[in-house]
Amino acid sequence: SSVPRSRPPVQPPADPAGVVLHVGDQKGGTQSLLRAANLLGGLPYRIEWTTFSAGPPLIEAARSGAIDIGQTGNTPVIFAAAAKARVQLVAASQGNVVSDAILVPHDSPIHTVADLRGKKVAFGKGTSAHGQLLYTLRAAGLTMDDIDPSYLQPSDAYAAFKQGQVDAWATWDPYTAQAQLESGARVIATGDGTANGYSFEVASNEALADPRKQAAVADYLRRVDAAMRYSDTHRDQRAVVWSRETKLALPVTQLAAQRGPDLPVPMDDRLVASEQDLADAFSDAGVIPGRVRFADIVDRRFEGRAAPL
Amino acid sequence: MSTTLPGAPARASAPSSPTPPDPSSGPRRRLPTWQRWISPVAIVVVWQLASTTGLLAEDELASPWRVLTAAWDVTLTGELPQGLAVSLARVVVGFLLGAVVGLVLGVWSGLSRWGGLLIDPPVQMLRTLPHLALVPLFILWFGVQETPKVLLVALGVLFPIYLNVHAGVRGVDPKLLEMARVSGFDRREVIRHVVVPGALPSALTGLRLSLGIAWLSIVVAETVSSDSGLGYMITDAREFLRTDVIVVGLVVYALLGLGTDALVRRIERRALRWRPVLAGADA
Amino acid sequence: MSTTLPGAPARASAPSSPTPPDPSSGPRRRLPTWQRWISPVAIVVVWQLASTTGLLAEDELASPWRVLTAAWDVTLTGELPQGLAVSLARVVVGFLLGAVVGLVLGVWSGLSRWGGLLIDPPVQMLRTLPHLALVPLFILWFGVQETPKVLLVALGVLFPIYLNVHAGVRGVDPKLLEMARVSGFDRREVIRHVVVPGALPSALTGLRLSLGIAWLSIVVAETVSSDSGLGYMITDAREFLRTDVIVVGLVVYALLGLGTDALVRRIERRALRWRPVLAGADA
Amino acid sequence: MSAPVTAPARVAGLVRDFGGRRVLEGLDLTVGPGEFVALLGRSGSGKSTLLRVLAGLDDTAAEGVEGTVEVPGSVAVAFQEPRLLPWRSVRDNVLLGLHRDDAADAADRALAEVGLTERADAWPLTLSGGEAQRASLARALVREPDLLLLDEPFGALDALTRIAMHDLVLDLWGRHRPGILLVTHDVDEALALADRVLVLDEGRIVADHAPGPRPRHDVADLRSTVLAELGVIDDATA
Amino acid sequence: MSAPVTAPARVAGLVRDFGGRRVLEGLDLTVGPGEFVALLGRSGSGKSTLLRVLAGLDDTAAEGVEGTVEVPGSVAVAFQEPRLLPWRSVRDNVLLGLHRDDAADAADRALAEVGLTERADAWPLTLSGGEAQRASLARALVREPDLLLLDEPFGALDALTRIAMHDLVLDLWGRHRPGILLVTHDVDEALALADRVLVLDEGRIVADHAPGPRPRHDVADLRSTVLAELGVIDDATA
Ligand SMILES: Nc1ncnc2c1ncn2[C@@H]1O[C@H](COP(=O)(O)OP(=O)(O)OP(=O)(O)O)[C@@H](O)[C@H]1O
Ligand SMILES: Nc1ncnc2c1ncn2[C@@H]1O[C@H](COP(=O)(O)OP(=O)(O)OP(=O)(O)O)[C@@H](O)[C@H]1O
Ligand SMILES: [Mg+2]
Ligand SMILES: [Mg+2]
Repeated sequence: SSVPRSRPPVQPPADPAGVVLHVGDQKGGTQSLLRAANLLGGLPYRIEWTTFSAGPPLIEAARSGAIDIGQTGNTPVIFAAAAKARVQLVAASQGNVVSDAILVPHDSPIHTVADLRGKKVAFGKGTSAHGQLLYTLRAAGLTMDDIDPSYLQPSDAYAAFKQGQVDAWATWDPYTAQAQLESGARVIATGDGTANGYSFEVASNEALADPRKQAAVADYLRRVDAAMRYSDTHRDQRAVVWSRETKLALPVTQLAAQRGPDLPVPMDDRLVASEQDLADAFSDAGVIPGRVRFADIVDRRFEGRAAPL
Repeated sequence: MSTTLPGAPARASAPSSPTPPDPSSGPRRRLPTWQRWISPVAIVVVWQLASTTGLLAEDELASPWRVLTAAWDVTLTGELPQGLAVSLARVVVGFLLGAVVGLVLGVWSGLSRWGGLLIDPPVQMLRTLPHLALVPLFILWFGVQETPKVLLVALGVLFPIYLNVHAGVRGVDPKLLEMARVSGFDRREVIRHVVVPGALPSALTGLRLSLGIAWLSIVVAETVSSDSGLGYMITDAREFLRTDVIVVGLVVYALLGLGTDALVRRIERRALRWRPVLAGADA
Repeated sequence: MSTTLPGAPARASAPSSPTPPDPSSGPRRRLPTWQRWISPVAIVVVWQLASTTGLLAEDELASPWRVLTAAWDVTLTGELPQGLAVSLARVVVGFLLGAVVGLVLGVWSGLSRWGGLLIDPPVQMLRTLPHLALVPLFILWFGVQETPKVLLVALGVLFPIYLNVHAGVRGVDPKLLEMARVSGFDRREVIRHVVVPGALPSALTGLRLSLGIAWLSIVVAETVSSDSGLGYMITDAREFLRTDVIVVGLVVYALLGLGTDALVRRIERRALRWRPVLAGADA
Repeated sequence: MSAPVTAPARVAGLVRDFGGRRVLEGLDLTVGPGEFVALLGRSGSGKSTLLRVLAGLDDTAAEGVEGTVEVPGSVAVAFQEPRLLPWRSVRDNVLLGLHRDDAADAADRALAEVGLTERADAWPLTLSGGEAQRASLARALVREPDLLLLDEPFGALDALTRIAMHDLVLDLWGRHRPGILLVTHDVDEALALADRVLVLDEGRIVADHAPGPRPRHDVADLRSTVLAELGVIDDATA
Repeated sequence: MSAPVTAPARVAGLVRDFGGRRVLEGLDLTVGPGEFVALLGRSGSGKSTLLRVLAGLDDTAAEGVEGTVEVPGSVAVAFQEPRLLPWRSVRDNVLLGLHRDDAADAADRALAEVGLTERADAWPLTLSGGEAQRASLARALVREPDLLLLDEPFGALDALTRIAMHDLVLDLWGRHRPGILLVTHDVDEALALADRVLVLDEGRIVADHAPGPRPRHDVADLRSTVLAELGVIDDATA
């Protein structure tokens, strides 16, 4: 593989003109964000979008150089670090943590996190909900061993949740909003005070090794920054676009959008520590083998260059 | 002692043009029958009845009517027709690739002892590899564009074709192979006139299976970075819990299954028309 | 004019016990050959060489040696042996269910005209339904315990068995069916002695395919709320980007494929021992 | 077995049409109770076609078949090709479908009679042409039917074996008195064995001879007549 | 075609063993250039087995086969069963594998000669037994080989058709002078057609007769001799 193993050095400034930037995206993700903010015009390079269903396959693609950059949540990047994937985290953003919720059916006898003891809880293994559940349980003095985990991806989990096959479901928006609105699900805990709500831009080492692509990445990051801020101030518009792209009912996306979008944050020590803590929690839970040094894949060099447009 | 057969006309009158055989096997040959529609229609009717009477809750399975509406929606948005077109292109390319490779390998390993000894074991090993597990490796090796998708389809198609062709070739009547040998058939003629027609019924079963599997594979293949295609439409609907759209996808697949079947039946009817319809066949 | 045949001994000496046939078809019958190991071993050797020479980067495909180490790890943790055991149980139950249903439907629709007309179309429709899309519906209908998993396996197994049995039954020599009819065979005897053996080669191909598909289905099935099983091990490894464990899974699958194949070959050798080994067969 | 008072086979006005090709055109034939009928006819004249209809394999309900066919009793057929189940031993081929208490014994006896004891456990595909034909004959004879249809059952046999098989058929006939319809190309055979010798031509029975009481020593004239009906000028008389 | 100076078939010490069952035990046989040899023998005596070896279908390299087999020229075979490709028309069955410029014409001519012009476009499975046999014969004859192996090619034919086929074989033989090995059960046929009449028994050639120059009118004695060798007491002389 031509993908460099270690972090490529900072390249001399170059002209990104003519470069094709392969960007990985998820449905209703960055592309729609940029389009809504009208920031896709006048690019000196060309963007080729590739859509992924989730974070892990996006990282799979990034580490083989199949894509240059793409956004993913706070948990898949930990596995990327554990797998020593040839990628760098070049930017971070933080969203509301209210939507990272643990849900129960409206008529459930469960009211507090402590009530979850011995109960069947659905969540996707290795998703951000997994991490959030780890935290929430820990805060309530419980561990994973105290509950009966049912590993289900969101779609399957929702089906099982509606049929009463599981007692609780740890998930995120727009699923939280959908479950709340469609089946009256009750929130017994949110990520407030526990989850960190980070998302990361994951860049392939291969892209960073190319001066012109590096320049394109820098420019792209600037635009994403701006788009997030725009979407924060245009939440209704965001909900409409979101609904159109995911075919979720408008009220669902409106509820999700009102909780606030992701906003850029610096990758400071607090962020690294928080992620390291999450990684350790996964290590402790035996989900990943050994210890992970999260800082190894954090590449802060683009933050200075990602000045606002 | 010199006698002429009544049935043997003068030599000159023997037609020498190689016209296709049109044997008088009679008008008993079966046509596509409307009766084949009885059970599909019955299923839809029962389904609709169960839905209207509430026996089948709407959130367990959307009613045919609601599925029809959803189908209309995704048709209007262009999602379904475009998805079909995109997937079709991938399926066709992948299918051709896999079918050709499967056919060649199957004939080869079926015909020659060493071919069988060398080709068969790795194929038997590879054929159980799960697509879902191959996806990450395929991304690593072939990126995220069309190549891995087409290859996944090809891989899915290859094995049923291979296995059925191989078995068909092995099952070719050895008496006919012997006849071909002593009648001066060259290798090409043996394959074309003895092996291929002899293996055809089995190969057609392989074709049936593999056409089905081609469409199944595309669902997995389109989880690799795509934003269009029938498979994508289904995974996407699944992601966002649109049960009705999932069912639309399933119905489209069922129709594709029926279409495939009709196609293969056609080929079958043409290719096997030498089989006389005997009374015993319908015991 | 009354003559006795030299070959016909006195009546009394005719053995009347129905001993199994042991025909003198000669010692040419092929035994399991070591040659079948040539290509699998060659593949592993080339793979290891490509890895050691660096031609194949370690993170594109782990070397056989590293895969072995990873396999040892997951064996020590119990993940692999337990996973295999759990999956095996699911596969066996699902396989039996699917195979029996497929067999019965295949024989039925192959033998009777109405059976074919009524059974065949819905089966042709259902067989193209993608497992991945069925998962949410199966959860709705059958929950998240063992039932949906076993049913997904059964569904995967059903169709290759059905299609191959159906085709095999349809391909049974009608002359033999006629013979059975005029020789007083009852329906059970016709099925047992004419239809089943006649359809067997094709059915065995179906068996091969379906055993493979059973293992493929378990990967999808075990995405439904499971925390053990071979399929789970693979999806889990994928989730955590553990390429080496994925490859361990793939290798286990390949071995399962070889094992399955060896099993079916055994059955085949026994069941088809009436086929004389003729010279023409190895052209 | 029904009492042999009704004719085991009666056919009237039988027409068999293969998509425009008329093979049988209003054929009439009765095989009386216990009667041994030989059927001669040119290759392709429709002998096997007639036997198929009598065996109930071509239904008069089916397209292309017309006429009256009455076969009230049980039937056994030795087809023109042996039609052995390749996956069952020779013995099983004789045995299967035989629902009698002494089926196994009867099968072994029949195999001994056709000289196949030694090959009883062989797979049919390893038999020689004549051996297969004898196995098929044994299968038909052991069934002791009301109507026995034999389609060139001795065609692949050498002179000696053929004589032994003649004896076998005559023996069975003497014991059970089935109606027998024997298709053969050997005029001598027909004249030696049968009560009546029929010639099928152009879709109809065109000649019906009774060779007279047995043992028959002088049938030379009749032989010439039949050969002439088959289109051959007999050297011996010519 | 090779010049007919070397024997088209020579076999010495041929042993054929089917897993312990010895069918041929040191058989010697030479078919001279342009020689017409008839082979008689009881059912199961190994005639077809011998033909298979001569046709190169049972390699002497294979297990169970021993001895010297020399067949230098081209061979054509009419097997005991017709072995027609069921998925090709009758014409194609004669035609395929025939690599000659006038192959199509030759095939049609051959079909006309065996009386199958009318059925040339039919599927083989719709042929009558005798028609299929004639198609198979036409396929062998049209190849004009150096060695022609005919395994009971007239067994399913009526007297008239049989005579016509005799003429056909003699005609081809006269024109191209192949070596011919004809397996038959009909002693008269063997005596009428062949230069030499052989009897195969217990795995060896036990008798070798030359009926003398043609046309042959009085072969009655030889006929009785051969029949006796086959185990039959001839009625005519007895
Ligand atoms: N593959 C085989 N395995 C075992 N025995 C065999 C095999 N082929 C032939 N035989 C036996 O060898 C003997 C000779 O067979 P062959 O076919 O040569 O007889 P044949 O002289 O042609 O007889 P027929 O006149 O009946 O055709 C027979 O007893 C037959 O059963
Ligand atoms: N299924 C069919 N379709 C078309 N033609 C057929 C079919 N079956 C038989 N025939 C034709 O009908 C005619 C009579 O066939 P049949 O088998 O009855 O002849 P046969 O008298 O038994 O001849 P043989 O002595 O050669 O066996 C033949 O010309 C044959 O080609
Ligand atoms: Mg006939
Ligand atoms: Mg023979």
